[in-house]
Amino acid sequence: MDENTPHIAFGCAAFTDKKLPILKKPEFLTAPQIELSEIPHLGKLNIRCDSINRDEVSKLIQCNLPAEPNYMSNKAGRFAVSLGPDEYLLLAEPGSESQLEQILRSSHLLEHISVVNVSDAFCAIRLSGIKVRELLSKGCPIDLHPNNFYSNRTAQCELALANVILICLEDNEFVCICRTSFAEYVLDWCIDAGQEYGILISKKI
Amino acid sequence: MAKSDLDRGSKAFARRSKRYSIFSLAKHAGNYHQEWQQAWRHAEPKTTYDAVIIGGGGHGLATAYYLANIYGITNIAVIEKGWLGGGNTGRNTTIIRSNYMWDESAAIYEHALKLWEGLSQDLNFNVMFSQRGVLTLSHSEHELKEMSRRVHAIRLNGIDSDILSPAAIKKLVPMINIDPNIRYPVLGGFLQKRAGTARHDAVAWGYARAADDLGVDIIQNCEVTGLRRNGNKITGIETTKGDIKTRKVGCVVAGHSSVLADMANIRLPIASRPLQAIVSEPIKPVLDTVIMSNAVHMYISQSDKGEMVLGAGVDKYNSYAQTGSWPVPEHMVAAAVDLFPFLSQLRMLRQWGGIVDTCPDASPIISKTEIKGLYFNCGWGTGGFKATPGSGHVFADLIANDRPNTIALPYSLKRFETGYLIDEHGAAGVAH
Amino acid sequence: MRHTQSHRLGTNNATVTDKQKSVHFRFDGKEYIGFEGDTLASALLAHGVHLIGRSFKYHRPRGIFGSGSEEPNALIRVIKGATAEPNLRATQIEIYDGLIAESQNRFPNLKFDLLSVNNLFSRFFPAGFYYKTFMWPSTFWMVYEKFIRRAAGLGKISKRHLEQNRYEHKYAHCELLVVGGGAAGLQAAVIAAQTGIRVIIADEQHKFGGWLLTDNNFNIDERPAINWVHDTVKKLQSAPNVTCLNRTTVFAAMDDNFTIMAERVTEHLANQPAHLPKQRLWKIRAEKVIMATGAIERPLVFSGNDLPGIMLSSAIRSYIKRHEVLPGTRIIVFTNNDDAYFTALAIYEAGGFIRCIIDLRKNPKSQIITTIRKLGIEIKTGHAVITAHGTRHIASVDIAAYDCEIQAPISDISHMDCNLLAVSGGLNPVVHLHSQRKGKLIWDDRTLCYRPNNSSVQWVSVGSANGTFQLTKVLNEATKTTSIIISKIAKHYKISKTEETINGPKSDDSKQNWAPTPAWLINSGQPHLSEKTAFVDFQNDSTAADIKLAVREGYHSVEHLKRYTTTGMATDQGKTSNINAIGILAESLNKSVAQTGITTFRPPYTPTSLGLIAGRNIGSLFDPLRKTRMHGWHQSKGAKFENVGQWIRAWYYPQEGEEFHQAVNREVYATRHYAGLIDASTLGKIEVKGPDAGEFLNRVYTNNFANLPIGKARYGLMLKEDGMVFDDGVTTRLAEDHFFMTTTTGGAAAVLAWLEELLQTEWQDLKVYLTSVTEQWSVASISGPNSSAILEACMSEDQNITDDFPFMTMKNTFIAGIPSRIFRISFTGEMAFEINVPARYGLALWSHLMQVGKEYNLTAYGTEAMHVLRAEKGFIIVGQETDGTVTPYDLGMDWIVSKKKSDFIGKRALERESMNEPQRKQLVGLLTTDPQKVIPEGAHAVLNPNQDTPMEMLGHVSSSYYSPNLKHSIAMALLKGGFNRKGQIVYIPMLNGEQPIKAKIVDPIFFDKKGDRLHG
Amino acid sequence: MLRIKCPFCGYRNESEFSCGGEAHIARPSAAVSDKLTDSTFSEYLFMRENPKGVFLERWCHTSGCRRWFNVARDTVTHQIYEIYPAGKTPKTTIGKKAYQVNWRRKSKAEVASKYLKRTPK
Repeated sequence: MDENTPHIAFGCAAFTDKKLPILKKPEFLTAPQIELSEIPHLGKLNIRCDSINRDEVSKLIQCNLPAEPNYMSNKAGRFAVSLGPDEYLLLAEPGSESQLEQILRSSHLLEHISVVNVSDAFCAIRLSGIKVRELLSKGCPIDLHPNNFYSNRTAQCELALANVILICLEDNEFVCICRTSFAEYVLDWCIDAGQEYGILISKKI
Repeated sequence: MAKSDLDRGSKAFARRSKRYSIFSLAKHAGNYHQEWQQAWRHAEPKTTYDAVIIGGGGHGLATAYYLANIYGITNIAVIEKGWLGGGNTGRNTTIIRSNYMWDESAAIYEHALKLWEGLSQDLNFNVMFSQRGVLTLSHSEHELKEMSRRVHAIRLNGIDSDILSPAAIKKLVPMINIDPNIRYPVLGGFLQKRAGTARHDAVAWGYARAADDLGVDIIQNCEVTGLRRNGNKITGIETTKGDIKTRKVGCVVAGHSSVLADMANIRLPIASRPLQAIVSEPIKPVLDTVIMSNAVHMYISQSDKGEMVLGAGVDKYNSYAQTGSWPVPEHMVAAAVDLFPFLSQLRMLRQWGGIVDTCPDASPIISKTEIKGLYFNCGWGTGGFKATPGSGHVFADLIANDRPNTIALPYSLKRFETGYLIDEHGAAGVAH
Repeated sequence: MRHTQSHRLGTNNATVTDKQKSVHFRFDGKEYIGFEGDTLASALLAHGVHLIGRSFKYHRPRGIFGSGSEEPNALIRVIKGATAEPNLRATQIEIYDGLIAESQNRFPNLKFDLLSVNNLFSRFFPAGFYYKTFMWPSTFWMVYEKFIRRAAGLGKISKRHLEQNRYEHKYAHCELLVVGGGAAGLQAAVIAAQTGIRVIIADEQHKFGGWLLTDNNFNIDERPAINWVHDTVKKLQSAPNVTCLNRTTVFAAMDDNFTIMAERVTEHLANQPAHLPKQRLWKIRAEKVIMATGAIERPLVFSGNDLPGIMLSSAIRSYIKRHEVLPGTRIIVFTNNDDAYFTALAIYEAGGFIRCIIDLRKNPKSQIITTIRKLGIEIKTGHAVITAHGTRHIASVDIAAYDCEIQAPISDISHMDCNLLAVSGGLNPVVHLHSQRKGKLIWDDRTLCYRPNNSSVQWVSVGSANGTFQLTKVLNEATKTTSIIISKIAKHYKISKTEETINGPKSDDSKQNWAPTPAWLINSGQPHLSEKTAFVDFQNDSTAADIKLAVREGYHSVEHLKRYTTTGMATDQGKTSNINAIGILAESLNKSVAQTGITTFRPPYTPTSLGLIAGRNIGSLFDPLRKTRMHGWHQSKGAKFENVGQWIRAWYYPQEGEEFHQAVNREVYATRHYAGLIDASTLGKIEVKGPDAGEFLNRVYTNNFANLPIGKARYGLMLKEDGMVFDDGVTTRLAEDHFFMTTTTGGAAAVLAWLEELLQTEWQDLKVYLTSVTEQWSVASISGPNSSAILEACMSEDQNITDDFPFMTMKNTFIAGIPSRIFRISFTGEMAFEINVPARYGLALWSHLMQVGKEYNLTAYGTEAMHVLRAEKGFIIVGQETDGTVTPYDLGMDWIVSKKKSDFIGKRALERESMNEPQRKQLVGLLTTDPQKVIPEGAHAVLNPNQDTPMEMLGHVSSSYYSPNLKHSIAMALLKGGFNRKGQIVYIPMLNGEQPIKAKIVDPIFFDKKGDRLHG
Repeated sequence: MLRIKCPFCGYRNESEFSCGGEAHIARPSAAVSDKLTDSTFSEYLFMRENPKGVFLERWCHTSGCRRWFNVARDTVTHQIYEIYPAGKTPKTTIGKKAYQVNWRRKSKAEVASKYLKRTPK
């Protein structure tokens, strides 16, 4: 049976009544300065393990679990985000999560670690464009200055009234991960806050 | 008991010359108001009193007044570390109501409300008790059920309360937004018509003036630095203006109860938290009722001066700073603008915070302590102002007779041992 | 053009107004012309319009008094479409084409205001008069109040108003925030900017420069000050590390330099671009803050000092220099300090005629005074204005020699006519932000003002905000202070150059001896006559007489004074009145001003838009609304929804023409007789993993979980430490060290937080990991006789689902090819299966089940039917049968409280005196004698319905429904000593006056007591 | 709005945190609390230190890493003197003093539960 793909958009069935793409921009602008889209079905694993097992787990998933807070390591399309002293979020290519889960579950480490598939519990939203930092700063209290929040920096923080995991890919490219049931809110908020700069909500990825 | 005593009215201002009235006003106008007497004497402490009340806020002054007026104990001092009514009395949002769910709460708040209804005349000081009604909104099916439970209990307790439909609410409060499609739509509400507001400063001043007339010494700018005890008995207090001998000490120091308890080495189940409020610039009347909403954590009324007065729940951490944290007013304003869109034309004039002493069960403590002659009246949380006369009266009764009357009994410190709590959390929400 | 700009100067060097561009606007219905850069005040003054409002209490005529946010009088209403903003200051509104402004608090019009009769009776309205009367008859206050309320209040709002504007919020971070763009602020910012740290500089006005825009005849580094301003601003604007914000008011300074400011982005424009906000709220976290907020001149207090045509000396100078408007022709200057002489000079240079300068000081000496003397302007030293006369505008003044020591006139009074009076009582540093941060203030007896003690490491005040008024000193102070601050944070921010510069640029400002003479109140011969027209707080009409009355009546504390007379409580928060009031209070108490003290300033510095504060957090963005993956389907089937916490859930699915109860009855009936399907996705779900998982659950649930076999599920009850029921749910053991916990929808977040708290703070020795998976799984729960048949029809392999699938176990399998976790548990008492699938398949699963279920009469049911179904079985709902005051014993659930376990949360509390007291409220069932009569939920039960109030209540009805299966109304209630009352009759009084409902207390299980139906 | 340094995430706004009230309240397990009088037990359950001055309290970075930690904060000035791990005692002089002067250090409930902590599960 197929996944109900039309309903995956931004993690929320209700979103289907919003027709994509959505473009909001001031007349004088020729092109929107912010683009927003979902990264559908991105594999997400919540990994709990203390520092002793970090290296072994890293080997098994072929991606280093970052030792430092607020950082992300990435290798071959896999991203490991640090969430806490003993907690990580592994982002992997769609579909690979169950296999990774198996690898870890079958490892002898299992009794010392916890690995939970949260692919459907969270929604990954990509934000790009020259005004992205401006947009985020309307609802995100952390210091987003390029000197503080640059490529591979991550933060768990507030975005307006939602809690999100913010990831900086490139200077003007971010990934915002939120609980699926908050995705519609985050989206509506971005559409409203983005009008000032011109924002395009697209399906393409 | 209590009520019948009270019905005899006030013994204050036997001498007509001191009474306030339209005539006295006219007479004094004749000589350019040069002859008005002091509202109360600026007394210096004597060495001995029959009883000392620590705390010159509404509750403390009321206690002194009733001790003098009903129990004939006039050799009393009220000790205030700053200026009269400088604590929560002068910082609250002046809401007065008695529509509480539990019997124990209904009893004390209704006792207070009955006293409010004659207070201006008792004190010969217009406290501007305005029975404009308090309307509490419901925004979900669950809240409607809670409301039904409360209203049934309130009515069977003999207290007025009516359930209103959204349409009826719109009629009563034309400026409210009852659009069913907003995030927290107004699904209904209940109204206590006898509830309302009063002029907070006037309450402190009125009680002070009346108590003073009955012989009570009111001592400002005098801080209590220690409590004197002989074994298990209170023998006096130490202050910045010298020591005072007394056998009975009543502590009514909202915002500092734990500090005083520490002096007596007593434990209280209290956390002192900031409670914030804001007012807008004054405008011509647009809102004649007090509106409260627990779901969105906001309440609003319009003062006689024309200011819109807004408040919310307490801040989340202990503080004695009398300032609050910005997210609270920001949220309360958003909630208010959502329910009353016209507000977005207005501007915030003042933001401030008070210190409220909160109990685990959101109900106050009116209690003897293990130390004979030491009494505490505290823990009113966000709901103290409305109780002022009732609290003052039952506390006076406790101090005079050294035993709690039926209204005060449930509010003993003991309840935190036995577990007979009066949990107003579920029932009260924003407990103003 | 009917209205000529009679008072506009011919010259062309205004520092703000641009005479090339004219602007049309309306005030009180009349058309006027001004220039770009004008404020409404300067533009009206250009036409000789002074009278602009009526006062709060006595409705006295009032004119423009100041030139900025200190303005107490010129409050007006600006109308834009359906919006009307009351109480805006004419001195701050920039005019634009089509601006429509109205005066306030007058009826029928400004020139003739009916309520000005109050003025005649002012004698009967002294401070606090309302405390002394309106008390008889006792019930009449509400009547009096109606009139008092109507008379009070300033502006009117538009009741048709619907917000059209956008308001933005923005977080910002910087190493240095400079508040104020005057000489001190600009210099501080420029010094800091060189080091490369992030600097934000904000100024309230639309042009940077502060008082240099007015005192532009000074030189800085041998160039006109104004050029220095232009160059400095250019430098700052071109620096990448500096954010320059004009039209931006810093209104709140809070803990750890969290500083909030309001930027007026487009409200000064005739047509606002749709994509831009009207205002933007900046929430700044600054490492350090420099408060260069300047100073405000205070008036002198004498009889009639509130007449239109009497203005602050500094304001007049500003109108001349910034807008080239000279608001009078025959001018008198009244001062106790040097600053007013610069106004005199400005007036002279503008070709104005100065009748004379009246200086309270006996024989003041300074360069500027000499200059003025040389110009042949008459100076009367040791003199005072005793009274000002005029009806709607100042016409003349009484002057006499005056002795500030004995505070009395010492000569006969002479009369002098004029149409403009400039008053100057000294300067008040703007210490509001410092005071908001709980910074202490020091009274300076030489400069007669309160200034900050500057003892904080987080912020510092410089320039006139710090009581430093001489320009060269100001520039030096700003330079030195800034470089010190930077050197302090240098290490942390790897700052390049940090040598301490001591001296700023030189200026030729000649305000050497800044020492005003104290004169808080100018006494006439007969104080009782003069003092009641000697105004201290103009807006609230509080006078010297009011203050003295307050003192007489014992309101000695400065806070009592403020509250009794309302001095300083108006919309200007006493910017011009506070210090004069304190001065008069101090004199009446024979204390020094320092001893008298000062009230603390509260945010905001100036009134701040509520629309701005709300920002975009209103409407649908007020609070996130959480929906399940099946929400779309529910919607398409016309479901009605209810909010449960942040979630929105299907409540019931009305069919064509069905009422609420009909729909619910149908859903309940169908579920019992065929099958029903409910969306249970919102239930909280937590993965509990780790070697100590079993032990952990043992400690948080009242019953035993350590011994739960793998693959089995168990219902658990959670208490808080006080023994009260906190949450419940079914938890299943997936592996030795792995559990899957479910919680209530409303409790999910609280439970996870509580469990994490215990693990991290209380039981750090336990090896357990918790992960919320609430949204990972979509849940469809199917119950009823046909449920197993429907499932089988969905299963690929053809097998009987009920085989080897006993009650309270779980299975991993595929349904319609979807990987599923199926739990055989039941909240309805029917055979039921809770199907969990990865959320992405949620809707697919649901649609498929409904599709296949058609021929089995599968009916979708909502939360209401679910409530009825569980009530028929006597199952509790946490939050409905419980309210934080209910123990497991009260619910009759002793069976779930383990006696064996050594410990669990709440165990000890359950043993307290009150917990086993027989008169506690206990859960029972109620059957109404009239089976059709449904008791309203929340109603209370009594034994005797005819007793008087307050009634003896047994307790309340927690759940009540009509059971279509029993054809009988059923209810649950929590009643005092309920367990021992089974069989008793109780009465439930109605609110609507109907007869009390009669009911019998019974066991709360109404349907299938044995529970056979679970097994089909 | 306080600025709190989360031991893991670094400086964040107070709004991202929740406050858990008084720190260092040892929980007497039933084994111990059974022996405690209701009165002594209520010291654990309800009685709270509420100082006007330095307060040792628990905070959780709710909107971030969800980790609990302890803070020594002045309830009058809001100045934060020390941030230290949950389950540990303060290191700074100010923090240590606040820890020692707390009446709870003499409370039967705490003494008893301290004893239990050492006994094996």
